[in-house]
Amino acid sequence: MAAKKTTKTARNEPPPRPKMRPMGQLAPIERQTIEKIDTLARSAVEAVARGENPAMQMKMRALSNVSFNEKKRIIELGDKTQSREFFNTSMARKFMQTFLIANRCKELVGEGKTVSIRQMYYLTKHTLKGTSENTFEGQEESDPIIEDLEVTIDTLREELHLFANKRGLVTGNLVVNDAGDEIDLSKMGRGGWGIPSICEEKELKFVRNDAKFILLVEKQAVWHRLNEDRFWQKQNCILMTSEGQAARGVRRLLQRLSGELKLPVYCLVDNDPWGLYIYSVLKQGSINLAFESMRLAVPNVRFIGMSSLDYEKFDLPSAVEIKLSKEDIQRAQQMKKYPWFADAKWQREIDALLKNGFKMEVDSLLSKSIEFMTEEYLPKKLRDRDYLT
Amino acid sequence: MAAKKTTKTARNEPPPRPKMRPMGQLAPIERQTIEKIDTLARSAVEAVARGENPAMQMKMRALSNVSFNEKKRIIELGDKTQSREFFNTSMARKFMQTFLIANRCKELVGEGKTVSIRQMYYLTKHTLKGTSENTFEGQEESDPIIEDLEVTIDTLREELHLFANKRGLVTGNLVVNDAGDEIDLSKMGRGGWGIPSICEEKELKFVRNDAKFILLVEKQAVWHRLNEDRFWQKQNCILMTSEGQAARGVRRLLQRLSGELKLPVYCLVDNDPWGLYIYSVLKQGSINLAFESMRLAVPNVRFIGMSSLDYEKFDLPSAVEIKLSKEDIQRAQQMKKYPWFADAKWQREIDALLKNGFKMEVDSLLSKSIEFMTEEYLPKKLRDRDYLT
Amino acid sequence: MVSPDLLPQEPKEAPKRRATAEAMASRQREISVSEFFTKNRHLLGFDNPAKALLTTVKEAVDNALDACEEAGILPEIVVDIKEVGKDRFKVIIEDNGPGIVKAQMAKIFAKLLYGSKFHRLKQSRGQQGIGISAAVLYAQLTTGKPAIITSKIGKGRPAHKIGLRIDTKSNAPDVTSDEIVPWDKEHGTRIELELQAAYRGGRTGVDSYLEQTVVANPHLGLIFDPPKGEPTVYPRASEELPREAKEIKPHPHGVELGMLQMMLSDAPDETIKHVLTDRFSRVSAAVADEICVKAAVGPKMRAGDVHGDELDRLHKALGEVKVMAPSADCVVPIGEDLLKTGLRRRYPKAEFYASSTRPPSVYRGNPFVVEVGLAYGGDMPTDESADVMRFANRVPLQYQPKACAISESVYQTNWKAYEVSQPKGSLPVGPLAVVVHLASVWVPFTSEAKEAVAHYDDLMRELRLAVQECGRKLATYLRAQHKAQSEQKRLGIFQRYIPEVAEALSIILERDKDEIARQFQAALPNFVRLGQTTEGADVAAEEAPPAPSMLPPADSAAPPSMGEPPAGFDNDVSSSEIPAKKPGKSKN
Amino acid sequence: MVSPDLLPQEPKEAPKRRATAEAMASRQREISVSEFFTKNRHLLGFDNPAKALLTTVKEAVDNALDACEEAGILPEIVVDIKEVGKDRFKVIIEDNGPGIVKAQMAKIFAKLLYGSKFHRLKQSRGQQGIGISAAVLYAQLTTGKPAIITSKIGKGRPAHKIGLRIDTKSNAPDVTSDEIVPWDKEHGTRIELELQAAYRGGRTGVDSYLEQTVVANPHLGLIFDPPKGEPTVYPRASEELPREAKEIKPHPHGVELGMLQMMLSDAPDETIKHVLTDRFSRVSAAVADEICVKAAVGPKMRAGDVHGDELDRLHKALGEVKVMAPSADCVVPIGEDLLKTGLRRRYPKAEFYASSTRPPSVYRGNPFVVEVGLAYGGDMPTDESADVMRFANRVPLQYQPKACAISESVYQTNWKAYEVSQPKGSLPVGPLAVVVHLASVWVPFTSEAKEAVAHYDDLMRELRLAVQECGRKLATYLRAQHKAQSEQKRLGIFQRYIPEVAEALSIILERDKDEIARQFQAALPNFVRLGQTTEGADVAAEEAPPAPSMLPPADSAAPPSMGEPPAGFDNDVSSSEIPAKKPGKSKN
Repeated sequence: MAAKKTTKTARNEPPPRPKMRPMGQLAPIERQTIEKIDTLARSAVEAVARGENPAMQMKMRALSNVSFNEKKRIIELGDKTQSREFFNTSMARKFMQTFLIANRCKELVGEGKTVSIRQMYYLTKHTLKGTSENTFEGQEESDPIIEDLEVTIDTLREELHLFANKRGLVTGNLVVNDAGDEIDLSKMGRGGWGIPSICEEKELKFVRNDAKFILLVEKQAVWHRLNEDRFWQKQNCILMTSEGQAARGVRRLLQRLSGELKLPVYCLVDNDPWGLYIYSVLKQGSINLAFESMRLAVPNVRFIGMSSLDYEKFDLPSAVEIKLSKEDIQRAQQMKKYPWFADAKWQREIDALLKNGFKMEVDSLLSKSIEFMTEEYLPKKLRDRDYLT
Repeated sequence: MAAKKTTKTARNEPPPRPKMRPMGQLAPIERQTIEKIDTLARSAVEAVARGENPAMQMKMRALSNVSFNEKKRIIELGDKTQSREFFNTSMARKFMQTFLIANRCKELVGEGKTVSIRQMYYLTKHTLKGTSENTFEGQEESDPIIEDLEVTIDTLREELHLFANKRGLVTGNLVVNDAGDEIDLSKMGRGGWGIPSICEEKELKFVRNDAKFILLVEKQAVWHRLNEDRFWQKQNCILMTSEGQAARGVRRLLQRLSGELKLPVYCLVDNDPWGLYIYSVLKQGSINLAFESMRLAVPNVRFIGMSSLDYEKFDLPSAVEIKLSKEDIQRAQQMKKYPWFADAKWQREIDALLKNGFKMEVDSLLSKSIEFMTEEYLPKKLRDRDYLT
Repeated sequence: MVSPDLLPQEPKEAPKRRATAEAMASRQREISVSEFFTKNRHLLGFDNPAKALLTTVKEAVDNALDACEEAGILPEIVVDIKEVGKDRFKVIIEDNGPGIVKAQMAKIFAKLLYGSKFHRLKQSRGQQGIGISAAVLYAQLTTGKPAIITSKIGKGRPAHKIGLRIDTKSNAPDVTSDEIVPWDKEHGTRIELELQAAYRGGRTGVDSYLEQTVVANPHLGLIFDPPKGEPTVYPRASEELPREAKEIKPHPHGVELGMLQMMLSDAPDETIKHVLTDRFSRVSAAVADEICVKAAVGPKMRAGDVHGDELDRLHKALGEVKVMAPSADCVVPIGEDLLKTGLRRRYPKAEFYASSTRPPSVYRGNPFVVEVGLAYGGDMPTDESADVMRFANRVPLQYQPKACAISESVYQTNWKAYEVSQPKGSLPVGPLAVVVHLASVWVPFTSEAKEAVAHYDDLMRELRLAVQECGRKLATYLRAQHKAQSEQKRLGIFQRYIPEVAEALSIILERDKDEIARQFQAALPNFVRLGQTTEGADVAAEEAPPAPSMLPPADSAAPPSMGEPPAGFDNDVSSSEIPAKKPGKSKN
Repeated sequence: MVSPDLLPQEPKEAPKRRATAEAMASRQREISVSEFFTKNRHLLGFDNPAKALLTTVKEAVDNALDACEEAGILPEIVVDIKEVGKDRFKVIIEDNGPGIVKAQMAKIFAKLLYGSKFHRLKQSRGQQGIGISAAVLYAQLTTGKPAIITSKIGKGRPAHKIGLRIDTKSNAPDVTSDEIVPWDKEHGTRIELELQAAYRGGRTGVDSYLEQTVVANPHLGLIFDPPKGEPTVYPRASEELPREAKEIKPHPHGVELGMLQMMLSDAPDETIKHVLTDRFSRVSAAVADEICVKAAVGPKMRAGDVHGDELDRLHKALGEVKVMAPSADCVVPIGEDLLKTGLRRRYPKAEFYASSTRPPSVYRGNPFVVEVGLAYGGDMPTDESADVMRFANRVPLQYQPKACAISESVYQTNWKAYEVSQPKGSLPVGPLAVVVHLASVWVPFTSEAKEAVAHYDDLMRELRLAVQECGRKLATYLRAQHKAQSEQKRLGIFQRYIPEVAEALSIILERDKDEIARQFQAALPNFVRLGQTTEGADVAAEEAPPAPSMLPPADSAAPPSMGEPPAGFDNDVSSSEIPAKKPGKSKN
């Protein structure tokens, strides 16, 4: 093994120069991103040429620099910045890593390719010459550097041509064009269209819309039930599932649909603190992606259920009850303190959960009957405008 | 709460009779399933009318009744059966549960609806009159009963109109018709079509195929990379991802594509014991779903990579290495003993993994270059017929 | 041995000599045993204020019990503890024992190393002749107060009340007051001490000591008046005094070399053979000859001439020769009935009591008896570990349960076989109290602090067998209980599920639900013995004796074979017997 | 008190009386202290064969050290242990002490409770006058062999060699042989014992005891010849005898009531005032008057008349009156230099040694001194917990480390502040040995088994301060080490990353890679002091004394403020400072 390793190390030649498309062929947003990277690099080279310590400024992503903007109703980063210098023992490695990533991102944009953040890790990982040290020792080292680059040059991850694993399906009365293919989301059978990781305008365009609203359900099985019952057809809507906590693609797509097509968005999650959390992240963003809330949050999303009050309202059988765990209770109590749940109607909702002492899954609506959710629960909620925001 | 509970219990009235479609409107397979359920029920009622102990026979799903069929090259159940009686204290509850599920399955088939196994749990859960005992105390109680029913009346879960969560995406030169919608899988943009949980002939039909083979990749990000590079177009194939261990829908779809369209299937997984396991389940089924191998296994699936030998063959940099964990090593050593890996070529493959002392992810092929996988690795492998079966 | 030459040379400049051997010799002097224990009171169980209180009560109560039993009197004891100041307690223990003759009173209570039990080989509670006078010493040391002793030896005799201090320099009693007082008691002794102490509850407290003492001494009537709260009265539960333990001579097995040497030098002019037959138990003339042959010493050799190798050989031969075990009448068990009586007194609300006394057995020449009692059910908590009480010669062992063979015999027993739940390797959990008593002239403790019994094979076997015997009695009782309930339960199960099954079948088959339910009800009597009531199951639970041949091998910790499960229970091959090995990451 | 009437009535049929009080009185007899300890040898540290061996060696070595120091002789001791049979060992300890005059030899070694140290208040190792004769008794009991003692008190004087046994019935020596032998030693004593024992290694073994003794006694030359393997020679590391400890009188604070009572009754005809000034230390006439006023007793009262409440009040007043602490010359620390010398002997390959001796302090009237030494680096394991040695009056404490205030002072110290890693709440981990010595006339042990030191505030504070003082010395040394290495390391980091950065930048900007790299290299000297070599960092690590005012508050367990980090280190706000609260189920 040892002998083999040596051979391998010698192989780590610098990668070939990227096959860039000519700048003219690039979309404006792509040109912008490349220019931002170039500027960052140029400023480093110029500083060092003057004998100065090359440095880059970036907004701090620490909890202390995150706050809820009451006016915009999103969670966003504050103005505190930090400096990353090369000639500083505790920063040199990260400085180096930032430019390895920046270099590869420029290449991706230039070539018009996208990779996952894990693939980016492999793209930039190699062994430093003459040492056993790697440029990155694990993806947990490269992921934060990607986020650093995003805040440093103020770009979205998607604009750097990076994606996280996608998740989520959509059907409904909408026709889109994605990467040149025209796709009629009302003709997706039972499978639905997989929501891409990157839902920027450049690739994904809305061709024709007949839907009046969007229904996002947390759970795939619930989506399946609704899709099978052609709920989107009967109610004339777009039906999405986030399959759990919403991935960036789902969030961005929702934001665009809500903004560009002026469609109201309804969200159906389990009646538990986790469901409230999923709704909350959709609505005002999350603490650790605070720097991207502007591009991901959907502040006017409506919480249609399941509400703790539904138990009485819909006369649900006791078989739907799942006892709250100690953790659930703690979590709900924490949530009561969140500024975005300060409103009396939200306080009443969370108090009802705690008072019930149990949580409920959307699936449990089936204990009334197979069609109950499709034919009674949702239509009544929509008719009565029975939702929270 | 106590007062409320009492009210709730009183509400547990028997559900309304199902709105069955007339038998004439049912597909033959649906009629068959309903007849099987009726026969099971009838035999119980007749036995008890004679004063006998009503009983049902089912194949044992215990490990001791599972074996590898060398000829068919699948894992299958043996012939040992067990009897489930009503008048037996330790079986009465399960006997009761089996008929609760059977009843609801007949309803689903009759109405032409499908539900998830969790939804089935809620459909059949209620509190026994005058007690605090529920018909099912948790999904862990209802899931095995569903499997019991499958083996008892020899049906597939899908034929009972039950689905597990779906997973998996597909694109490529294939047109299908699903639930009446015609879907061109070569026009899916970057999103792909979500593979339904249930891929039986009744719902999903193959309309037109131009592809020459199927490539199934374990990882979604790899599928994305290949889809973005239009690999399926260049190579004229169908491109699928199982997003991890393959769900039933993916397995059934693969089996049908392979059988009905006579297409070879290639499988690309990470180079580690888990990857081998994913391949192995695709190929000959798993121990705990042994009773369904006939309908799910794809015995002629080809293992195209990543092979431990690829490290030398493709001159990969050392940065791709991830040290094998103790668990990996134990697992690989176990796998060497599986009868379906007894062949010398498989032994060599697993030995190479152990000798390397490291595993590799498919993503790590990007450390050569972004396009390496699309333009060099896979084309060369396909050209050289460099695969294992 | 290495020569000291290896050490470096003497330093050039030797340090100044300070004291000479002569000067140092002049400072040597004798130390009295009281002075010694004053400085080292922890050696006698007075480590800290809490333990000091326990030790004081224990010494007095054990002495009172021993005295009563020796005199053949059913003991009645009053223990009274009053808090008289910060960290100060007055302890009064009064018994109805034979009393102490005036001339001995001072020495017994105020001279360390004085007593009647030290030189005898006999099962008794006290041994040392030091405990109670150590308590007097401790009281004096911490409060300066003399002990007050009152004693009367019979009807019409005077009751003497004396104040006592110990002159520590001479280890002699100092009588500070002496009077005759009226006492309506026929006979008895009362001791009052004032000491610095702390009153604590829990396993190692005075309450626990007394509660347990009452279990192992059903013939004891006890009143306990604690510092706070109401007095507890334990009326006598048995009118029967324990049989008097016989005093025995040392047994040849297990005698130490130094002991043998002393026995020989005590009778220097006798022959070896005579010493062996006269001063050991179970050594006949023939056995003595055999010993001498093995040791290659002449049987007529003068005992006083045995030294060096001869002594070694003689010691070795004594350990190897085959001799009968000593007579078991030196050991006095509590007995099965009285053990249950004791348990009833401690756990009056339990629903079941059982006990087992094993036949006498021998460990290294020492006869011993193990007995086990248990109480089950009633108001005992169902979700806590069983209460285990350990006794050696009727004295509770309160410390070091983890290191003790007795505890081990309880948690090594497979209680699941006796229908009691038990976490792996732990005590059983349930409404259960277990008493284990080991009676022996010589109890093998792990350390000589006498807190835990050592793990010797012979002993462990008997302990295990006794626990198992008692466990089986419990199992028989519990199974009879279960069986009586089981037919009723079977009926309940079927009746609960019939409506559900009937409804499902009726919907599937589109037939009348009530008709199907009726058919199920009609079939029911074919499978449940409805006629048999559950009340008749009268099992004399405590009586079911297993044939001795059914005992499991002593060395095996495995549960005894319990035979077939009782009729009326079904065996089902679990239909959800899925292999444990699941594929991992994803579950469909 | 509850009346015994509450007890049930006497049974109709009273049990047969067995023995009367008179009969029982006739069996009472005195027990000799030797008989008592024969039966209860665990009380003296002879619980089991392994501990018996340790106790035997310890008693002999401690006695030899005390005798040498009292006589002003630099001790040379040979310890020789031979295995002479199954579980049988011969133990020989020979010293060069002052010897013992012939007349005292027998009593010192073969009479329990006889000695010179018991009645004195003076810092010494032995105290009881019982240890060595207990060893003789144990040897005799287990092997029957007499002890052989050889002693010579000076040049030209005869060396007496006697065989000794103890007559346990009378606790008197029995001389079995007596001869004059040639001995080339000028003076000294040698004891040979044969006993049943077990030889064990580890923390509580003889090896460990001797290794530690050598650390705390640098003036001791020791040869240890173990049963197996080569002898170990510890040459004397210091030619300096410890200062002789002064004997003191009891201090008024902390005297027990019983002790006071005895002191008064020892001089019944003197006045209270006279007893106070004459028999206590630091009690002047004025202080004595103050005590009497506080106690409301006349200073001229006869000591013999003080009883009851007066005694109580006097005792209380003694504890409350303000008096000077006793003179510190009764306490003899090892001293900073000698402590390091001792450590060097035990850990000759360590790279750094430090020590701190605190000034004397007072606990409940008892002066004490804490000192701490440490050795770091070299061949000590880097991934194990530090070796902690605890000493009280130069005697190693080998049992109960967890319960000991000394261990606690070590693990409560924040060693991370001193550049040594430390798992939370544990001992530091690294190539480190820590010695803590507590010297006092009266060491407050947790139990009187003298195994662990109690957690008193005054003591804990001094212990912590001493450990911290020593820790800071280590930190200063380690930081100097780190600093010397750091500039070199900085340079290495930058040079390693420049090619990578240059390549990335060159591709992004499509410029020449080598040119960019050259510019980085050119800028490098502006940020690294390349000229400064790492060798010059000569820090006298052991000398850096913190100003006393910098000490952290004694009660705080927080690390001392260490000031700013050394120059050359950068502080970075971690750029990956993501909040710990992650959203849970899914991660994008």
